[in-house]
Amino acid sequence: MSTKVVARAPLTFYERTYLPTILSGLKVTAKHFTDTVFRGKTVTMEYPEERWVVPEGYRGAPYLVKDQEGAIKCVSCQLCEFVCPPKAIRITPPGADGAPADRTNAEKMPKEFEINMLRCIFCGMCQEVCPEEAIFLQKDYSLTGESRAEMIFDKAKLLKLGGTHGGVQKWKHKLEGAKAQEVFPV
Amino acid sequence: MNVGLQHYLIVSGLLFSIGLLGVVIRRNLIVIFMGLELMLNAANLSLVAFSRYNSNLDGQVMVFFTITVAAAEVAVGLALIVALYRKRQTAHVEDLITLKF
Amino acid sequence: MEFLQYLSPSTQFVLFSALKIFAVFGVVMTAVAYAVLVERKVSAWIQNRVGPNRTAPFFINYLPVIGPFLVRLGIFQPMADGLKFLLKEDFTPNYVRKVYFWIAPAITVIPALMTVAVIPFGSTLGTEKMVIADLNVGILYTFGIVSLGVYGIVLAGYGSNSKYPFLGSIRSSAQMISYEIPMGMSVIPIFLVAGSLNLGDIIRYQAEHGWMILKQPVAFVIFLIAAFAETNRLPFDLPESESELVGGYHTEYSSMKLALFFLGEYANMIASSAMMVTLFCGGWTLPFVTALSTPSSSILIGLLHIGVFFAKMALFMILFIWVRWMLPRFRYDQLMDIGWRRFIPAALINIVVTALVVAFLHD
Amino acid sequence: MPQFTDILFFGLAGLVLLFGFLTVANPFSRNPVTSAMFLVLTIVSLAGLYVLLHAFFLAAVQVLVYAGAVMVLFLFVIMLLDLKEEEHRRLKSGILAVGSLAVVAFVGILLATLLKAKPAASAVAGRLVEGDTAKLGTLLFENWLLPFEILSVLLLVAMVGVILLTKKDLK
Repeated sequence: MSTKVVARAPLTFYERTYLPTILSGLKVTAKHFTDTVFRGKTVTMEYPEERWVVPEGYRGAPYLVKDQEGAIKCVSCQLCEFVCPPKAIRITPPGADGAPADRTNAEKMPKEFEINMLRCIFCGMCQEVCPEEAIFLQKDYSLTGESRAEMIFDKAKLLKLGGTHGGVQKWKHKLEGAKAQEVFPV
Repeated sequence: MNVGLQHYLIVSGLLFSIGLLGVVIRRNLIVIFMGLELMLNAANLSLVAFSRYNSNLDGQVMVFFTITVAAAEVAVGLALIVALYRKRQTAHVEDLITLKF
Repeated sequence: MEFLQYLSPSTQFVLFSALKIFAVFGVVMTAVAYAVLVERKVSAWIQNRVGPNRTAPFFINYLPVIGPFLVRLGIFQPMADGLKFLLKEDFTPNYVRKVYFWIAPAITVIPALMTVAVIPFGSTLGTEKMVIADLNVGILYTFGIVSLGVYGIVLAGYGSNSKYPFLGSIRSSAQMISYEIPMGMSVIPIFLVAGSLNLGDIIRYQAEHGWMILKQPVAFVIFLIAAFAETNRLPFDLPESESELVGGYHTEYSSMKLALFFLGEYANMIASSAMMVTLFCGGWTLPFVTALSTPSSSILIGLLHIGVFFAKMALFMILFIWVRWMLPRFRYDQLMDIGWRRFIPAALINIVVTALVVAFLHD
Repeated sequence: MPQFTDILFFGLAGLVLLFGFLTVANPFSRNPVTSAMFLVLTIVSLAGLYVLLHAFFLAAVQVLVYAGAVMVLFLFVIMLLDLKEEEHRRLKSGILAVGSLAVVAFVGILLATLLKAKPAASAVAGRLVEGDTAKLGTLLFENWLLPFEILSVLLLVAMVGVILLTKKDLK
């Protein structure tokens, strides 16, 4: 038997006058009213002044990061460009005679790195796939602009917004390990 | 020129004729009904005017009664029209030519 | 003010009437705008929110402390709201019946504003009575005009030519007609007691014999609840119940036409608040203070009377707004049940009892 | 110089007749709702004429009962019956001609009679009565008590009748 018959007690005369409901309604509303007006208990966050504390694991806009030494981590492998579901990332490799990477143990760095924030779906796949931990989803949440062109973030802007991100310095440790073994990998 | 009883009576008569015109030329039951209302109102106007110019409030009491009766009449009449419409899907006098339902 | 004495009485009458009409119109319009603000603020407070607190004209930055405080209260919000309504796109769907669609909002507003004409909002200012039209059948006039307010809503539903507005308008007009009857019946005992249909006389009676709310509590309760139903406020806002009828009769409206519906609703609230103050709460008088309960030729006292009236009216307005958050919406059958099977008999019994008491005391 | 009330009379009388005409024979629209709305306007203008005749109570009752209740009932029925067909039907010119002729003849007789009749000598300003609520009420409950009571029974009968008529099945 899955149904259950709920016994509904007939309302008393006092209840049928709607008075108890009205009074309890008055009590609840008056309590909230005094709480708000006299004790300043609001649930509202007044946005531009107060900012939301973003929880851990929030997936905001992906930005490029630098390592502790201020070098660009991205090595222009184009994995993120390849994996990006909405094709929001476009990487221009440096080419044969492009500028070399600005850190040791890296072959190259991207000549141009663009993310179209209007296409980006903040899925985090680029972060997942990046072998260099060079791109991270940050905690930005109010990403707006006045034109489409403005919303295509280029390398300089992405690096500026991304800041530095320590993380594991893969190649550095690899280098140290290799030096310790006296086998030079690269 | 002073407005007197005669002026009111002329207005009342003309209004009555307009109501009559509606009853005669329109074929929709509801509009015919509105014509009847106009005629009742015309009668009311002349009653009020008589009452005013003969210094006798009885005319106004009469109008009070007329308004009440008209309200009752409209309620019953419209109920009849609704009942008719349910049976025949029409409120047009030309479609109501049978003697029996 | 010397030149006023050289004018003929009829010219003076026209002049003063026009002045009063403009003043009352201006006050009602402003009151409507600020009633919307109060509604938003009180709603916000009851829901632990802040409410409108941003809108500010550019010059407010130059005021040191008071400026930000006023902005926080949202004093300038009504202007922004009004401007927004004026500037929004006025969209007319192509399937509507244009004429009715266009005149319906106007028809809603006009009766609401006309009812205010007979309400004595103060005693006298100088020698001038503070009422636009001191009619002998004041209350009957009000009920007559209020009953015309149904047309705006019926025509809005008919003119919109679509389902939800039509259902909303049918509900609303049935509701308004139903509640007019107990409303009209509830005030009859007051005339029995006061012995006049003139609102000024009723206030005078209350100044001498105490407020009607104490003598006729049943009538007051019926009138109050019927007023909620007449103005389509919660808990009786079935015509526009957004969860079932999308928006009722204003579904198809936008921009200034929608604003006119709101204006009509709030003007109706103001009119019924004023009516309740006049009929039940002594109008512009205050008990226990002789200076405030008798007309006087002093301008200051006259202004005080007007102030007292508006303060009482504001209390009723806040009640209207407060109840919106206190009670859930009634079902349609419950609404009709309360109107026809509770209030009409109650009002009838009240009339009979009052008539008996009055007749007994009279002899 | 005509008095202010006279100007009001002619204005209101003109409005009454114009709206009345548009109720029954609107050349632009044969929509019953339009007719009903013009009937409302006619009634309200008539209330204005009552005010000119100092019948304030009746003017208020006229607006309250006719415009406020009766006409809303009309509108309800029109809207619920869905009378779209009415707008497409053609008026038969024969009926139109004969009807108009009859009405014009009627108007002729009426006007001839009214213009011939001399208004009574009592119809002068000065002794005119006011349509005061208290006086009307006294009259209603003293001289006209029996018709008043009969009327209330009539209303009751009408109420019962209407409910019976509009019920879907009478079981």
